[in-house]
Amino acid sequence: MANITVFLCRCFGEIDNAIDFDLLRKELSKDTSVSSVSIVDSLCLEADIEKAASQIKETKADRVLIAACPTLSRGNLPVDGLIKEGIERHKIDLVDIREGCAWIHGNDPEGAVKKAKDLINMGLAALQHKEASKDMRVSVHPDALIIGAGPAGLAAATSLAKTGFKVNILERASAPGGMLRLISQLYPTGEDAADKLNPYIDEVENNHLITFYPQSKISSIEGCIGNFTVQFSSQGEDNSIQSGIIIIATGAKIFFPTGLYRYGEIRNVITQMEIERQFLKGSFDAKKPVFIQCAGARDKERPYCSTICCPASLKNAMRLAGENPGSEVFILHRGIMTPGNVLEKYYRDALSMGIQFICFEEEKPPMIMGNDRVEHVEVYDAVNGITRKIETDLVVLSTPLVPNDDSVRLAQMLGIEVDRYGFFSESYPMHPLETKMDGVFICGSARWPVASDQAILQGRAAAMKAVSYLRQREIAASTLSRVPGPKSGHARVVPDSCTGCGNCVAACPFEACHLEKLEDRHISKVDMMRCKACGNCVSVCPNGSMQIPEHNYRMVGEMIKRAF
Amino acid sequence: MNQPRILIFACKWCGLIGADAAGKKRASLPARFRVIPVECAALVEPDAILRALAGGIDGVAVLGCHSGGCRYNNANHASIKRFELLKDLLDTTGIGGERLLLSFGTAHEYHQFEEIIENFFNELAALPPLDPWLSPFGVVS
Amino acid sequence: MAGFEYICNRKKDAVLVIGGGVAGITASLDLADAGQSVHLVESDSHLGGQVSKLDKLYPTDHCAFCLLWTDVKKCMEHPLITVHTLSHVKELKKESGKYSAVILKNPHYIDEKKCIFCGRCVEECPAGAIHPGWEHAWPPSFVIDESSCTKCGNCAEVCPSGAINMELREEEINLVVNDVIWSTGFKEADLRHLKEYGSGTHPDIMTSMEFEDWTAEGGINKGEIVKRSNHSVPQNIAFIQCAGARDLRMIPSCSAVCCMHALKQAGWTKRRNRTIDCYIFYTDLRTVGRDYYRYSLREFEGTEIKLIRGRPGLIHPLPGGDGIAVQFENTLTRKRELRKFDMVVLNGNIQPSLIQYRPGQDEKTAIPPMDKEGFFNTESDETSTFACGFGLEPADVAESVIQASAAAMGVMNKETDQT
Amino acid sequence: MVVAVWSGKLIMLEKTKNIAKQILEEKKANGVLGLMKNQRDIVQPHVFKRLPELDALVLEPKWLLAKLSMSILRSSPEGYRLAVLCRGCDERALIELTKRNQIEKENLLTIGIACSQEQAAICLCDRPYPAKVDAGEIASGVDPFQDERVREFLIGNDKKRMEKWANVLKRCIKCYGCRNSCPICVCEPCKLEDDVWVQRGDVPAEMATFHLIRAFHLSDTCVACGACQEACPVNIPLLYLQLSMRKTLKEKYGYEAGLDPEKKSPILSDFLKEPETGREYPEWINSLREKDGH
Repeated sequence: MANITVFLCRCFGEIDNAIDFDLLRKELSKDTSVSSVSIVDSLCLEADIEKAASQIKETKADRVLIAACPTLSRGNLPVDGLIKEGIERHKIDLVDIREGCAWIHGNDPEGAVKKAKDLINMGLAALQHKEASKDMRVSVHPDALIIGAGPAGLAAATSLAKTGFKVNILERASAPGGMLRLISQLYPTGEDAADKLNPYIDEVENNHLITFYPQSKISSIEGCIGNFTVQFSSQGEDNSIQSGIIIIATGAKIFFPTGLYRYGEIRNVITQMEIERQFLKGSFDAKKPVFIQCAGARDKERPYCSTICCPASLKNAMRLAGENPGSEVFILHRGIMTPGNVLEKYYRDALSMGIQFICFEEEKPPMIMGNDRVEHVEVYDAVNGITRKIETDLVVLSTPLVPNDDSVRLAQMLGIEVDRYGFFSESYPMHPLETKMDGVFICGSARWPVASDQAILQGRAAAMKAVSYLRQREIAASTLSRVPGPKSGHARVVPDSCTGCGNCVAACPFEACHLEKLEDRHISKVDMMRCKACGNCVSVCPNGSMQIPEHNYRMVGEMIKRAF
Repeated sequence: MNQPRILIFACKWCGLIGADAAGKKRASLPARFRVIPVECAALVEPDAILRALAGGIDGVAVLGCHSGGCRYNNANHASIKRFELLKDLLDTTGIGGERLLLSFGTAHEYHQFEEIIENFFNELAALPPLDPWLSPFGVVS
Repeated sequence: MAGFEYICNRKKDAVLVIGGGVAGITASLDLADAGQSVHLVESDSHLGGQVSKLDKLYPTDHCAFCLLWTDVKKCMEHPLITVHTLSHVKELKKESGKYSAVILKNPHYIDEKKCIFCGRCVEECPAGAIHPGWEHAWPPSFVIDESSCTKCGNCAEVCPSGAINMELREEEINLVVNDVIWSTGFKEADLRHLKEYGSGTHPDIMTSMEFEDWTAEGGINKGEIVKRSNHSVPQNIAFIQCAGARDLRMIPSCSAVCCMHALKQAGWTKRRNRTIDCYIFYTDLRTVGRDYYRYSLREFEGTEIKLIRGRPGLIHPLPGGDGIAVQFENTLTRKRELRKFDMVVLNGNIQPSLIQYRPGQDEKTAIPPMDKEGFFNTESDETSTFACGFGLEPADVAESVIQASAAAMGVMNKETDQT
Repeated sequence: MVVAVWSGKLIMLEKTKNIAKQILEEKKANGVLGLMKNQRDIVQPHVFKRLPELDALVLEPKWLLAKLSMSILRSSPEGYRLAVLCRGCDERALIELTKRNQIEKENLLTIGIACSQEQAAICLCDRPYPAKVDAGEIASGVDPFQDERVREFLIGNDKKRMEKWANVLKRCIKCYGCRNSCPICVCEPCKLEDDVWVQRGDVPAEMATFHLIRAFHLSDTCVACGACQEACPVNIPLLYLQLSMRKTLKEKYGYEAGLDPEKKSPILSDFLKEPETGREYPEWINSLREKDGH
């Protein structure tokens, strides 16, 4: 027989003003599962918690029911206090009779007493059926793995190495640098990309904590936070490393606007990347360049703004204007996207340099005129309401960044998600670098198109997020929670009754369930490190083989039966 | 006067916040509802709702977080289709899908909680009683 | 592995984080999770900053409090974070690589740890000076507004848990910290001296933060959209972008968040009341983040928000106080118009909250170098300043949070360098 | 006319026998599960292993073999392959069982036979043929919602329907025949035997739980074979309970149980991740009307 101690908190009269505690105590003492009922003044004060704890120890009560205010007020204080005193969490239950009863039904004392009695009854039922989930601890491999050696990846790697962690970097190309290697100068500082990159590359080469794997291709990723195992080949050699966390900094690729604005068909229609390549070789000769923004972006197919193309055009336009005195530079745009203080100033600089901006509409894109080379561009100037004919010798298309081809594959290996455009997506807006898989972080253009300085910032930020896990020797599954406090438990399979139907595997939003083949059938297994105890699997399990012990079906059923 | 009784499954991170706030504001609601806090709306088994209706509870409300606001990677939204089918079943049998209220992200303020519960009470009061469905031995009260 | 051990065992001098908004909270939590003790200073009574004053967040239309609340709670309960609310940094001096700080902590006359939120004090207060913090503030407790409190002591008498002590006085806390992270956030600039916006001339001409507060679901109007002048439903609302921003007279920079903010407000206005016509007067609709452009399309197409490219030249209350005249040129149709609006929301006039300070202006406070607009200038400072959030550059929640983590990483790396 | 029907049936039977023969000859399967008429004219399921046995093969009456094939396959040694003669509903049930990992796809062969128009009318079947038809003419489907008997139970105001159903379900003697005959019900133990969900010892069974939990559990797996109501000794029209749920799944989510072995049931996935983006919330959800989330 259960032996439950009930504490009724008066809350300095706030609760027993509306609820007759004597009546309640009388009713409760009839219940055979209740061993004692005590009325306390205020269970949230430390002294009272201690008193309660010693009383529990004296009476050797199995379980404790606290009827007080809800967790979101001060109800967590007695619960946490008792846990500190050594009472297990699943042996304590909290029933809210203040906000949910005394206060909300203050003008109906009869109803309030009835409700309080029912609520406490439900609490007693819950206590009798509550079980504790198992927890599990994983020892943390203190190395970090960074996929991609662009600015974001390099920043993350060097930050982590400086903090004292061993870092492995996998890079598809043969040298670090990513897209920064393809461009000459950075906006808005005008700094050489190489100058920005070199300190990082030096650090990668010289820091003994960083290992760089060029020309690598990942074949599989297994495991979970604390202990990922990655199989990959680098320079043709198969290899395998372990890591505690993974930072994805794979970047993005440039969209090639084949077919747009007669690109590929006519000479002198080039992309930003081509002009960058020219700049890397030296100066570039163009007297009347025309930049066209949003080539392939903000349209039906790619309905997003790629962030970096407007400032990049400003940069190249200013450079062309500066290097070719007397030249006339046009930027045809659909709204110049230069948010913030620095970029807005950059825009102003471009204006004062005499670069001409013409705003066009999506429906009326500029026309490239000319036979084998571009002669002029015809554009409807939306602000002035006239069609303008601009003579030109060079058309530069600003194309967006698009996700890498293998991003979906990588996402599947890691069990994370990509957004509708194909970039890796975060799972919760306040934590923009964290994915739905703990220990997998995203940064840089793999997450969303960003300029190199932002990518570096994100790389460092992702590294910071990683540190909090890497510094732990082991991680308990119950601490990997998305809510304040520890997880509410872990889903648990009853292997004898599991039919192996796979509903839980399909329904789990965190990919924590998988099927395991036994001799004659399949059964489901839950990976506790991934399970967040949302209970989706519980609701789709056809015969209740999947349960969250802290919220099992017996408890719910019994609570429902006692609700009125 | 029909005095309906309601069972509420409230997500701890949205609906329950509204319920608590309603208490803090001393909103005055009939004492004929009970709240069972759940981690996520996805944890509410449709069977539990049927269990409640069979036990003579007139209506069940599930209050969860709104789209994208779920702390469990949109687990709450997985439950929509389940409840949609359950409503069909309740409609078929004449119990009435109206007895199941699903609300996402609209109950996190005290007045919203109050409004939802008050409306639900009124709606349920207008429905025919569930008596024919309650088998003589199955009634729990 | 040396560094690894080092980090695990480090319990050295703390880091001071100034500003308890999203950026400050994130920076504190990141540092504390990495084993570093943190002092977090916030001038308001509760943590949360400007985000706690927002109703919804773009582009996911989350309730702002819901996102914030978890982290505020974690912050309040973290053993390595000491939170100083109602506090200011009075002195901050740099001495031999460290900072010595004096924090002026105003008294919380109501002890957060004891307040049971019963509200008896509110009933007894003759001056109406007691109110809860923000709607979902953590921990839930009442706050005494010192400016209207008469110090009568009635509240202390009725408080059942003895949480109120009117005898408390402000105290000074002396700290020695290794580093400082500035996450001071933004404030609204006063638009009154840009006469054309008519700010302050009519109750229905509001700034966007006022509008947010006025129409918030948890606010005084419970999410209803009504006029401030007579509580009737407006027929139309004009959202004026770049009010004071991208304007050399006031804020030369683009405030980066206001386009999306206006789209969000207009979208929610439409959602709550379809009959209200929403007009957004914009210069460039800057939608650069994930799903931002889509959000703008969706708000535009799905809810019939009218977008007008042009900045109004004059906003003036009509005689008799009924309505506001807005004169503008739609630069895409090149038509000049004069139109009557029931409400006008001015968007864009936000600037770093420390703009009136200047480095060196107050010798006792080592404010890092800033540019003319009040943004911290981290690059020029050799001793490396750590700043994040709107004080660093115009940033929305996601960017602020990233900057905060990056600043925390900066602190970590610097710490290691010294050893 | 009668002759034509007869000869049609004979051709179908011969065709089926030939296919079965071929399978056994080519050793594609170790046995063929079908119906056999024995010397005393009793029809019963039989695993045909030798060619001469096939003379006794018959196709009528409708007899669902899905669950039986599952037990045969489970108790057979590894590598045992079984060919099953199946009708539309039977094939769908087999697919559902494979989806739920009760049968291994590789061990199963199907010989699809189409049902006659009369059979379709009796079963109110909207798809009286398997996806893979080996023998028989495809009959056109019947819309169950047009049937008077069904309409009686689905039309009318709540109160009337409630009484109608309550009266029918009161007849229940809790024999569990509906569950046992269902080709998809494989759980052991079953929630219907747990007194948390269904009060034990009650006859008639607690209606709102016993019948509705059973019906709901089959919401996305029911192949509308009608085995439950055929098995019911007190004639409760149990199939009608499933119809509106099946309709919703088909119309809103384009899903029908047992059609596509690769397609997961929509009730397992996030509402926002439906293939058609921009899906509106159902009207009845009191919600912030997030149209498509992120």
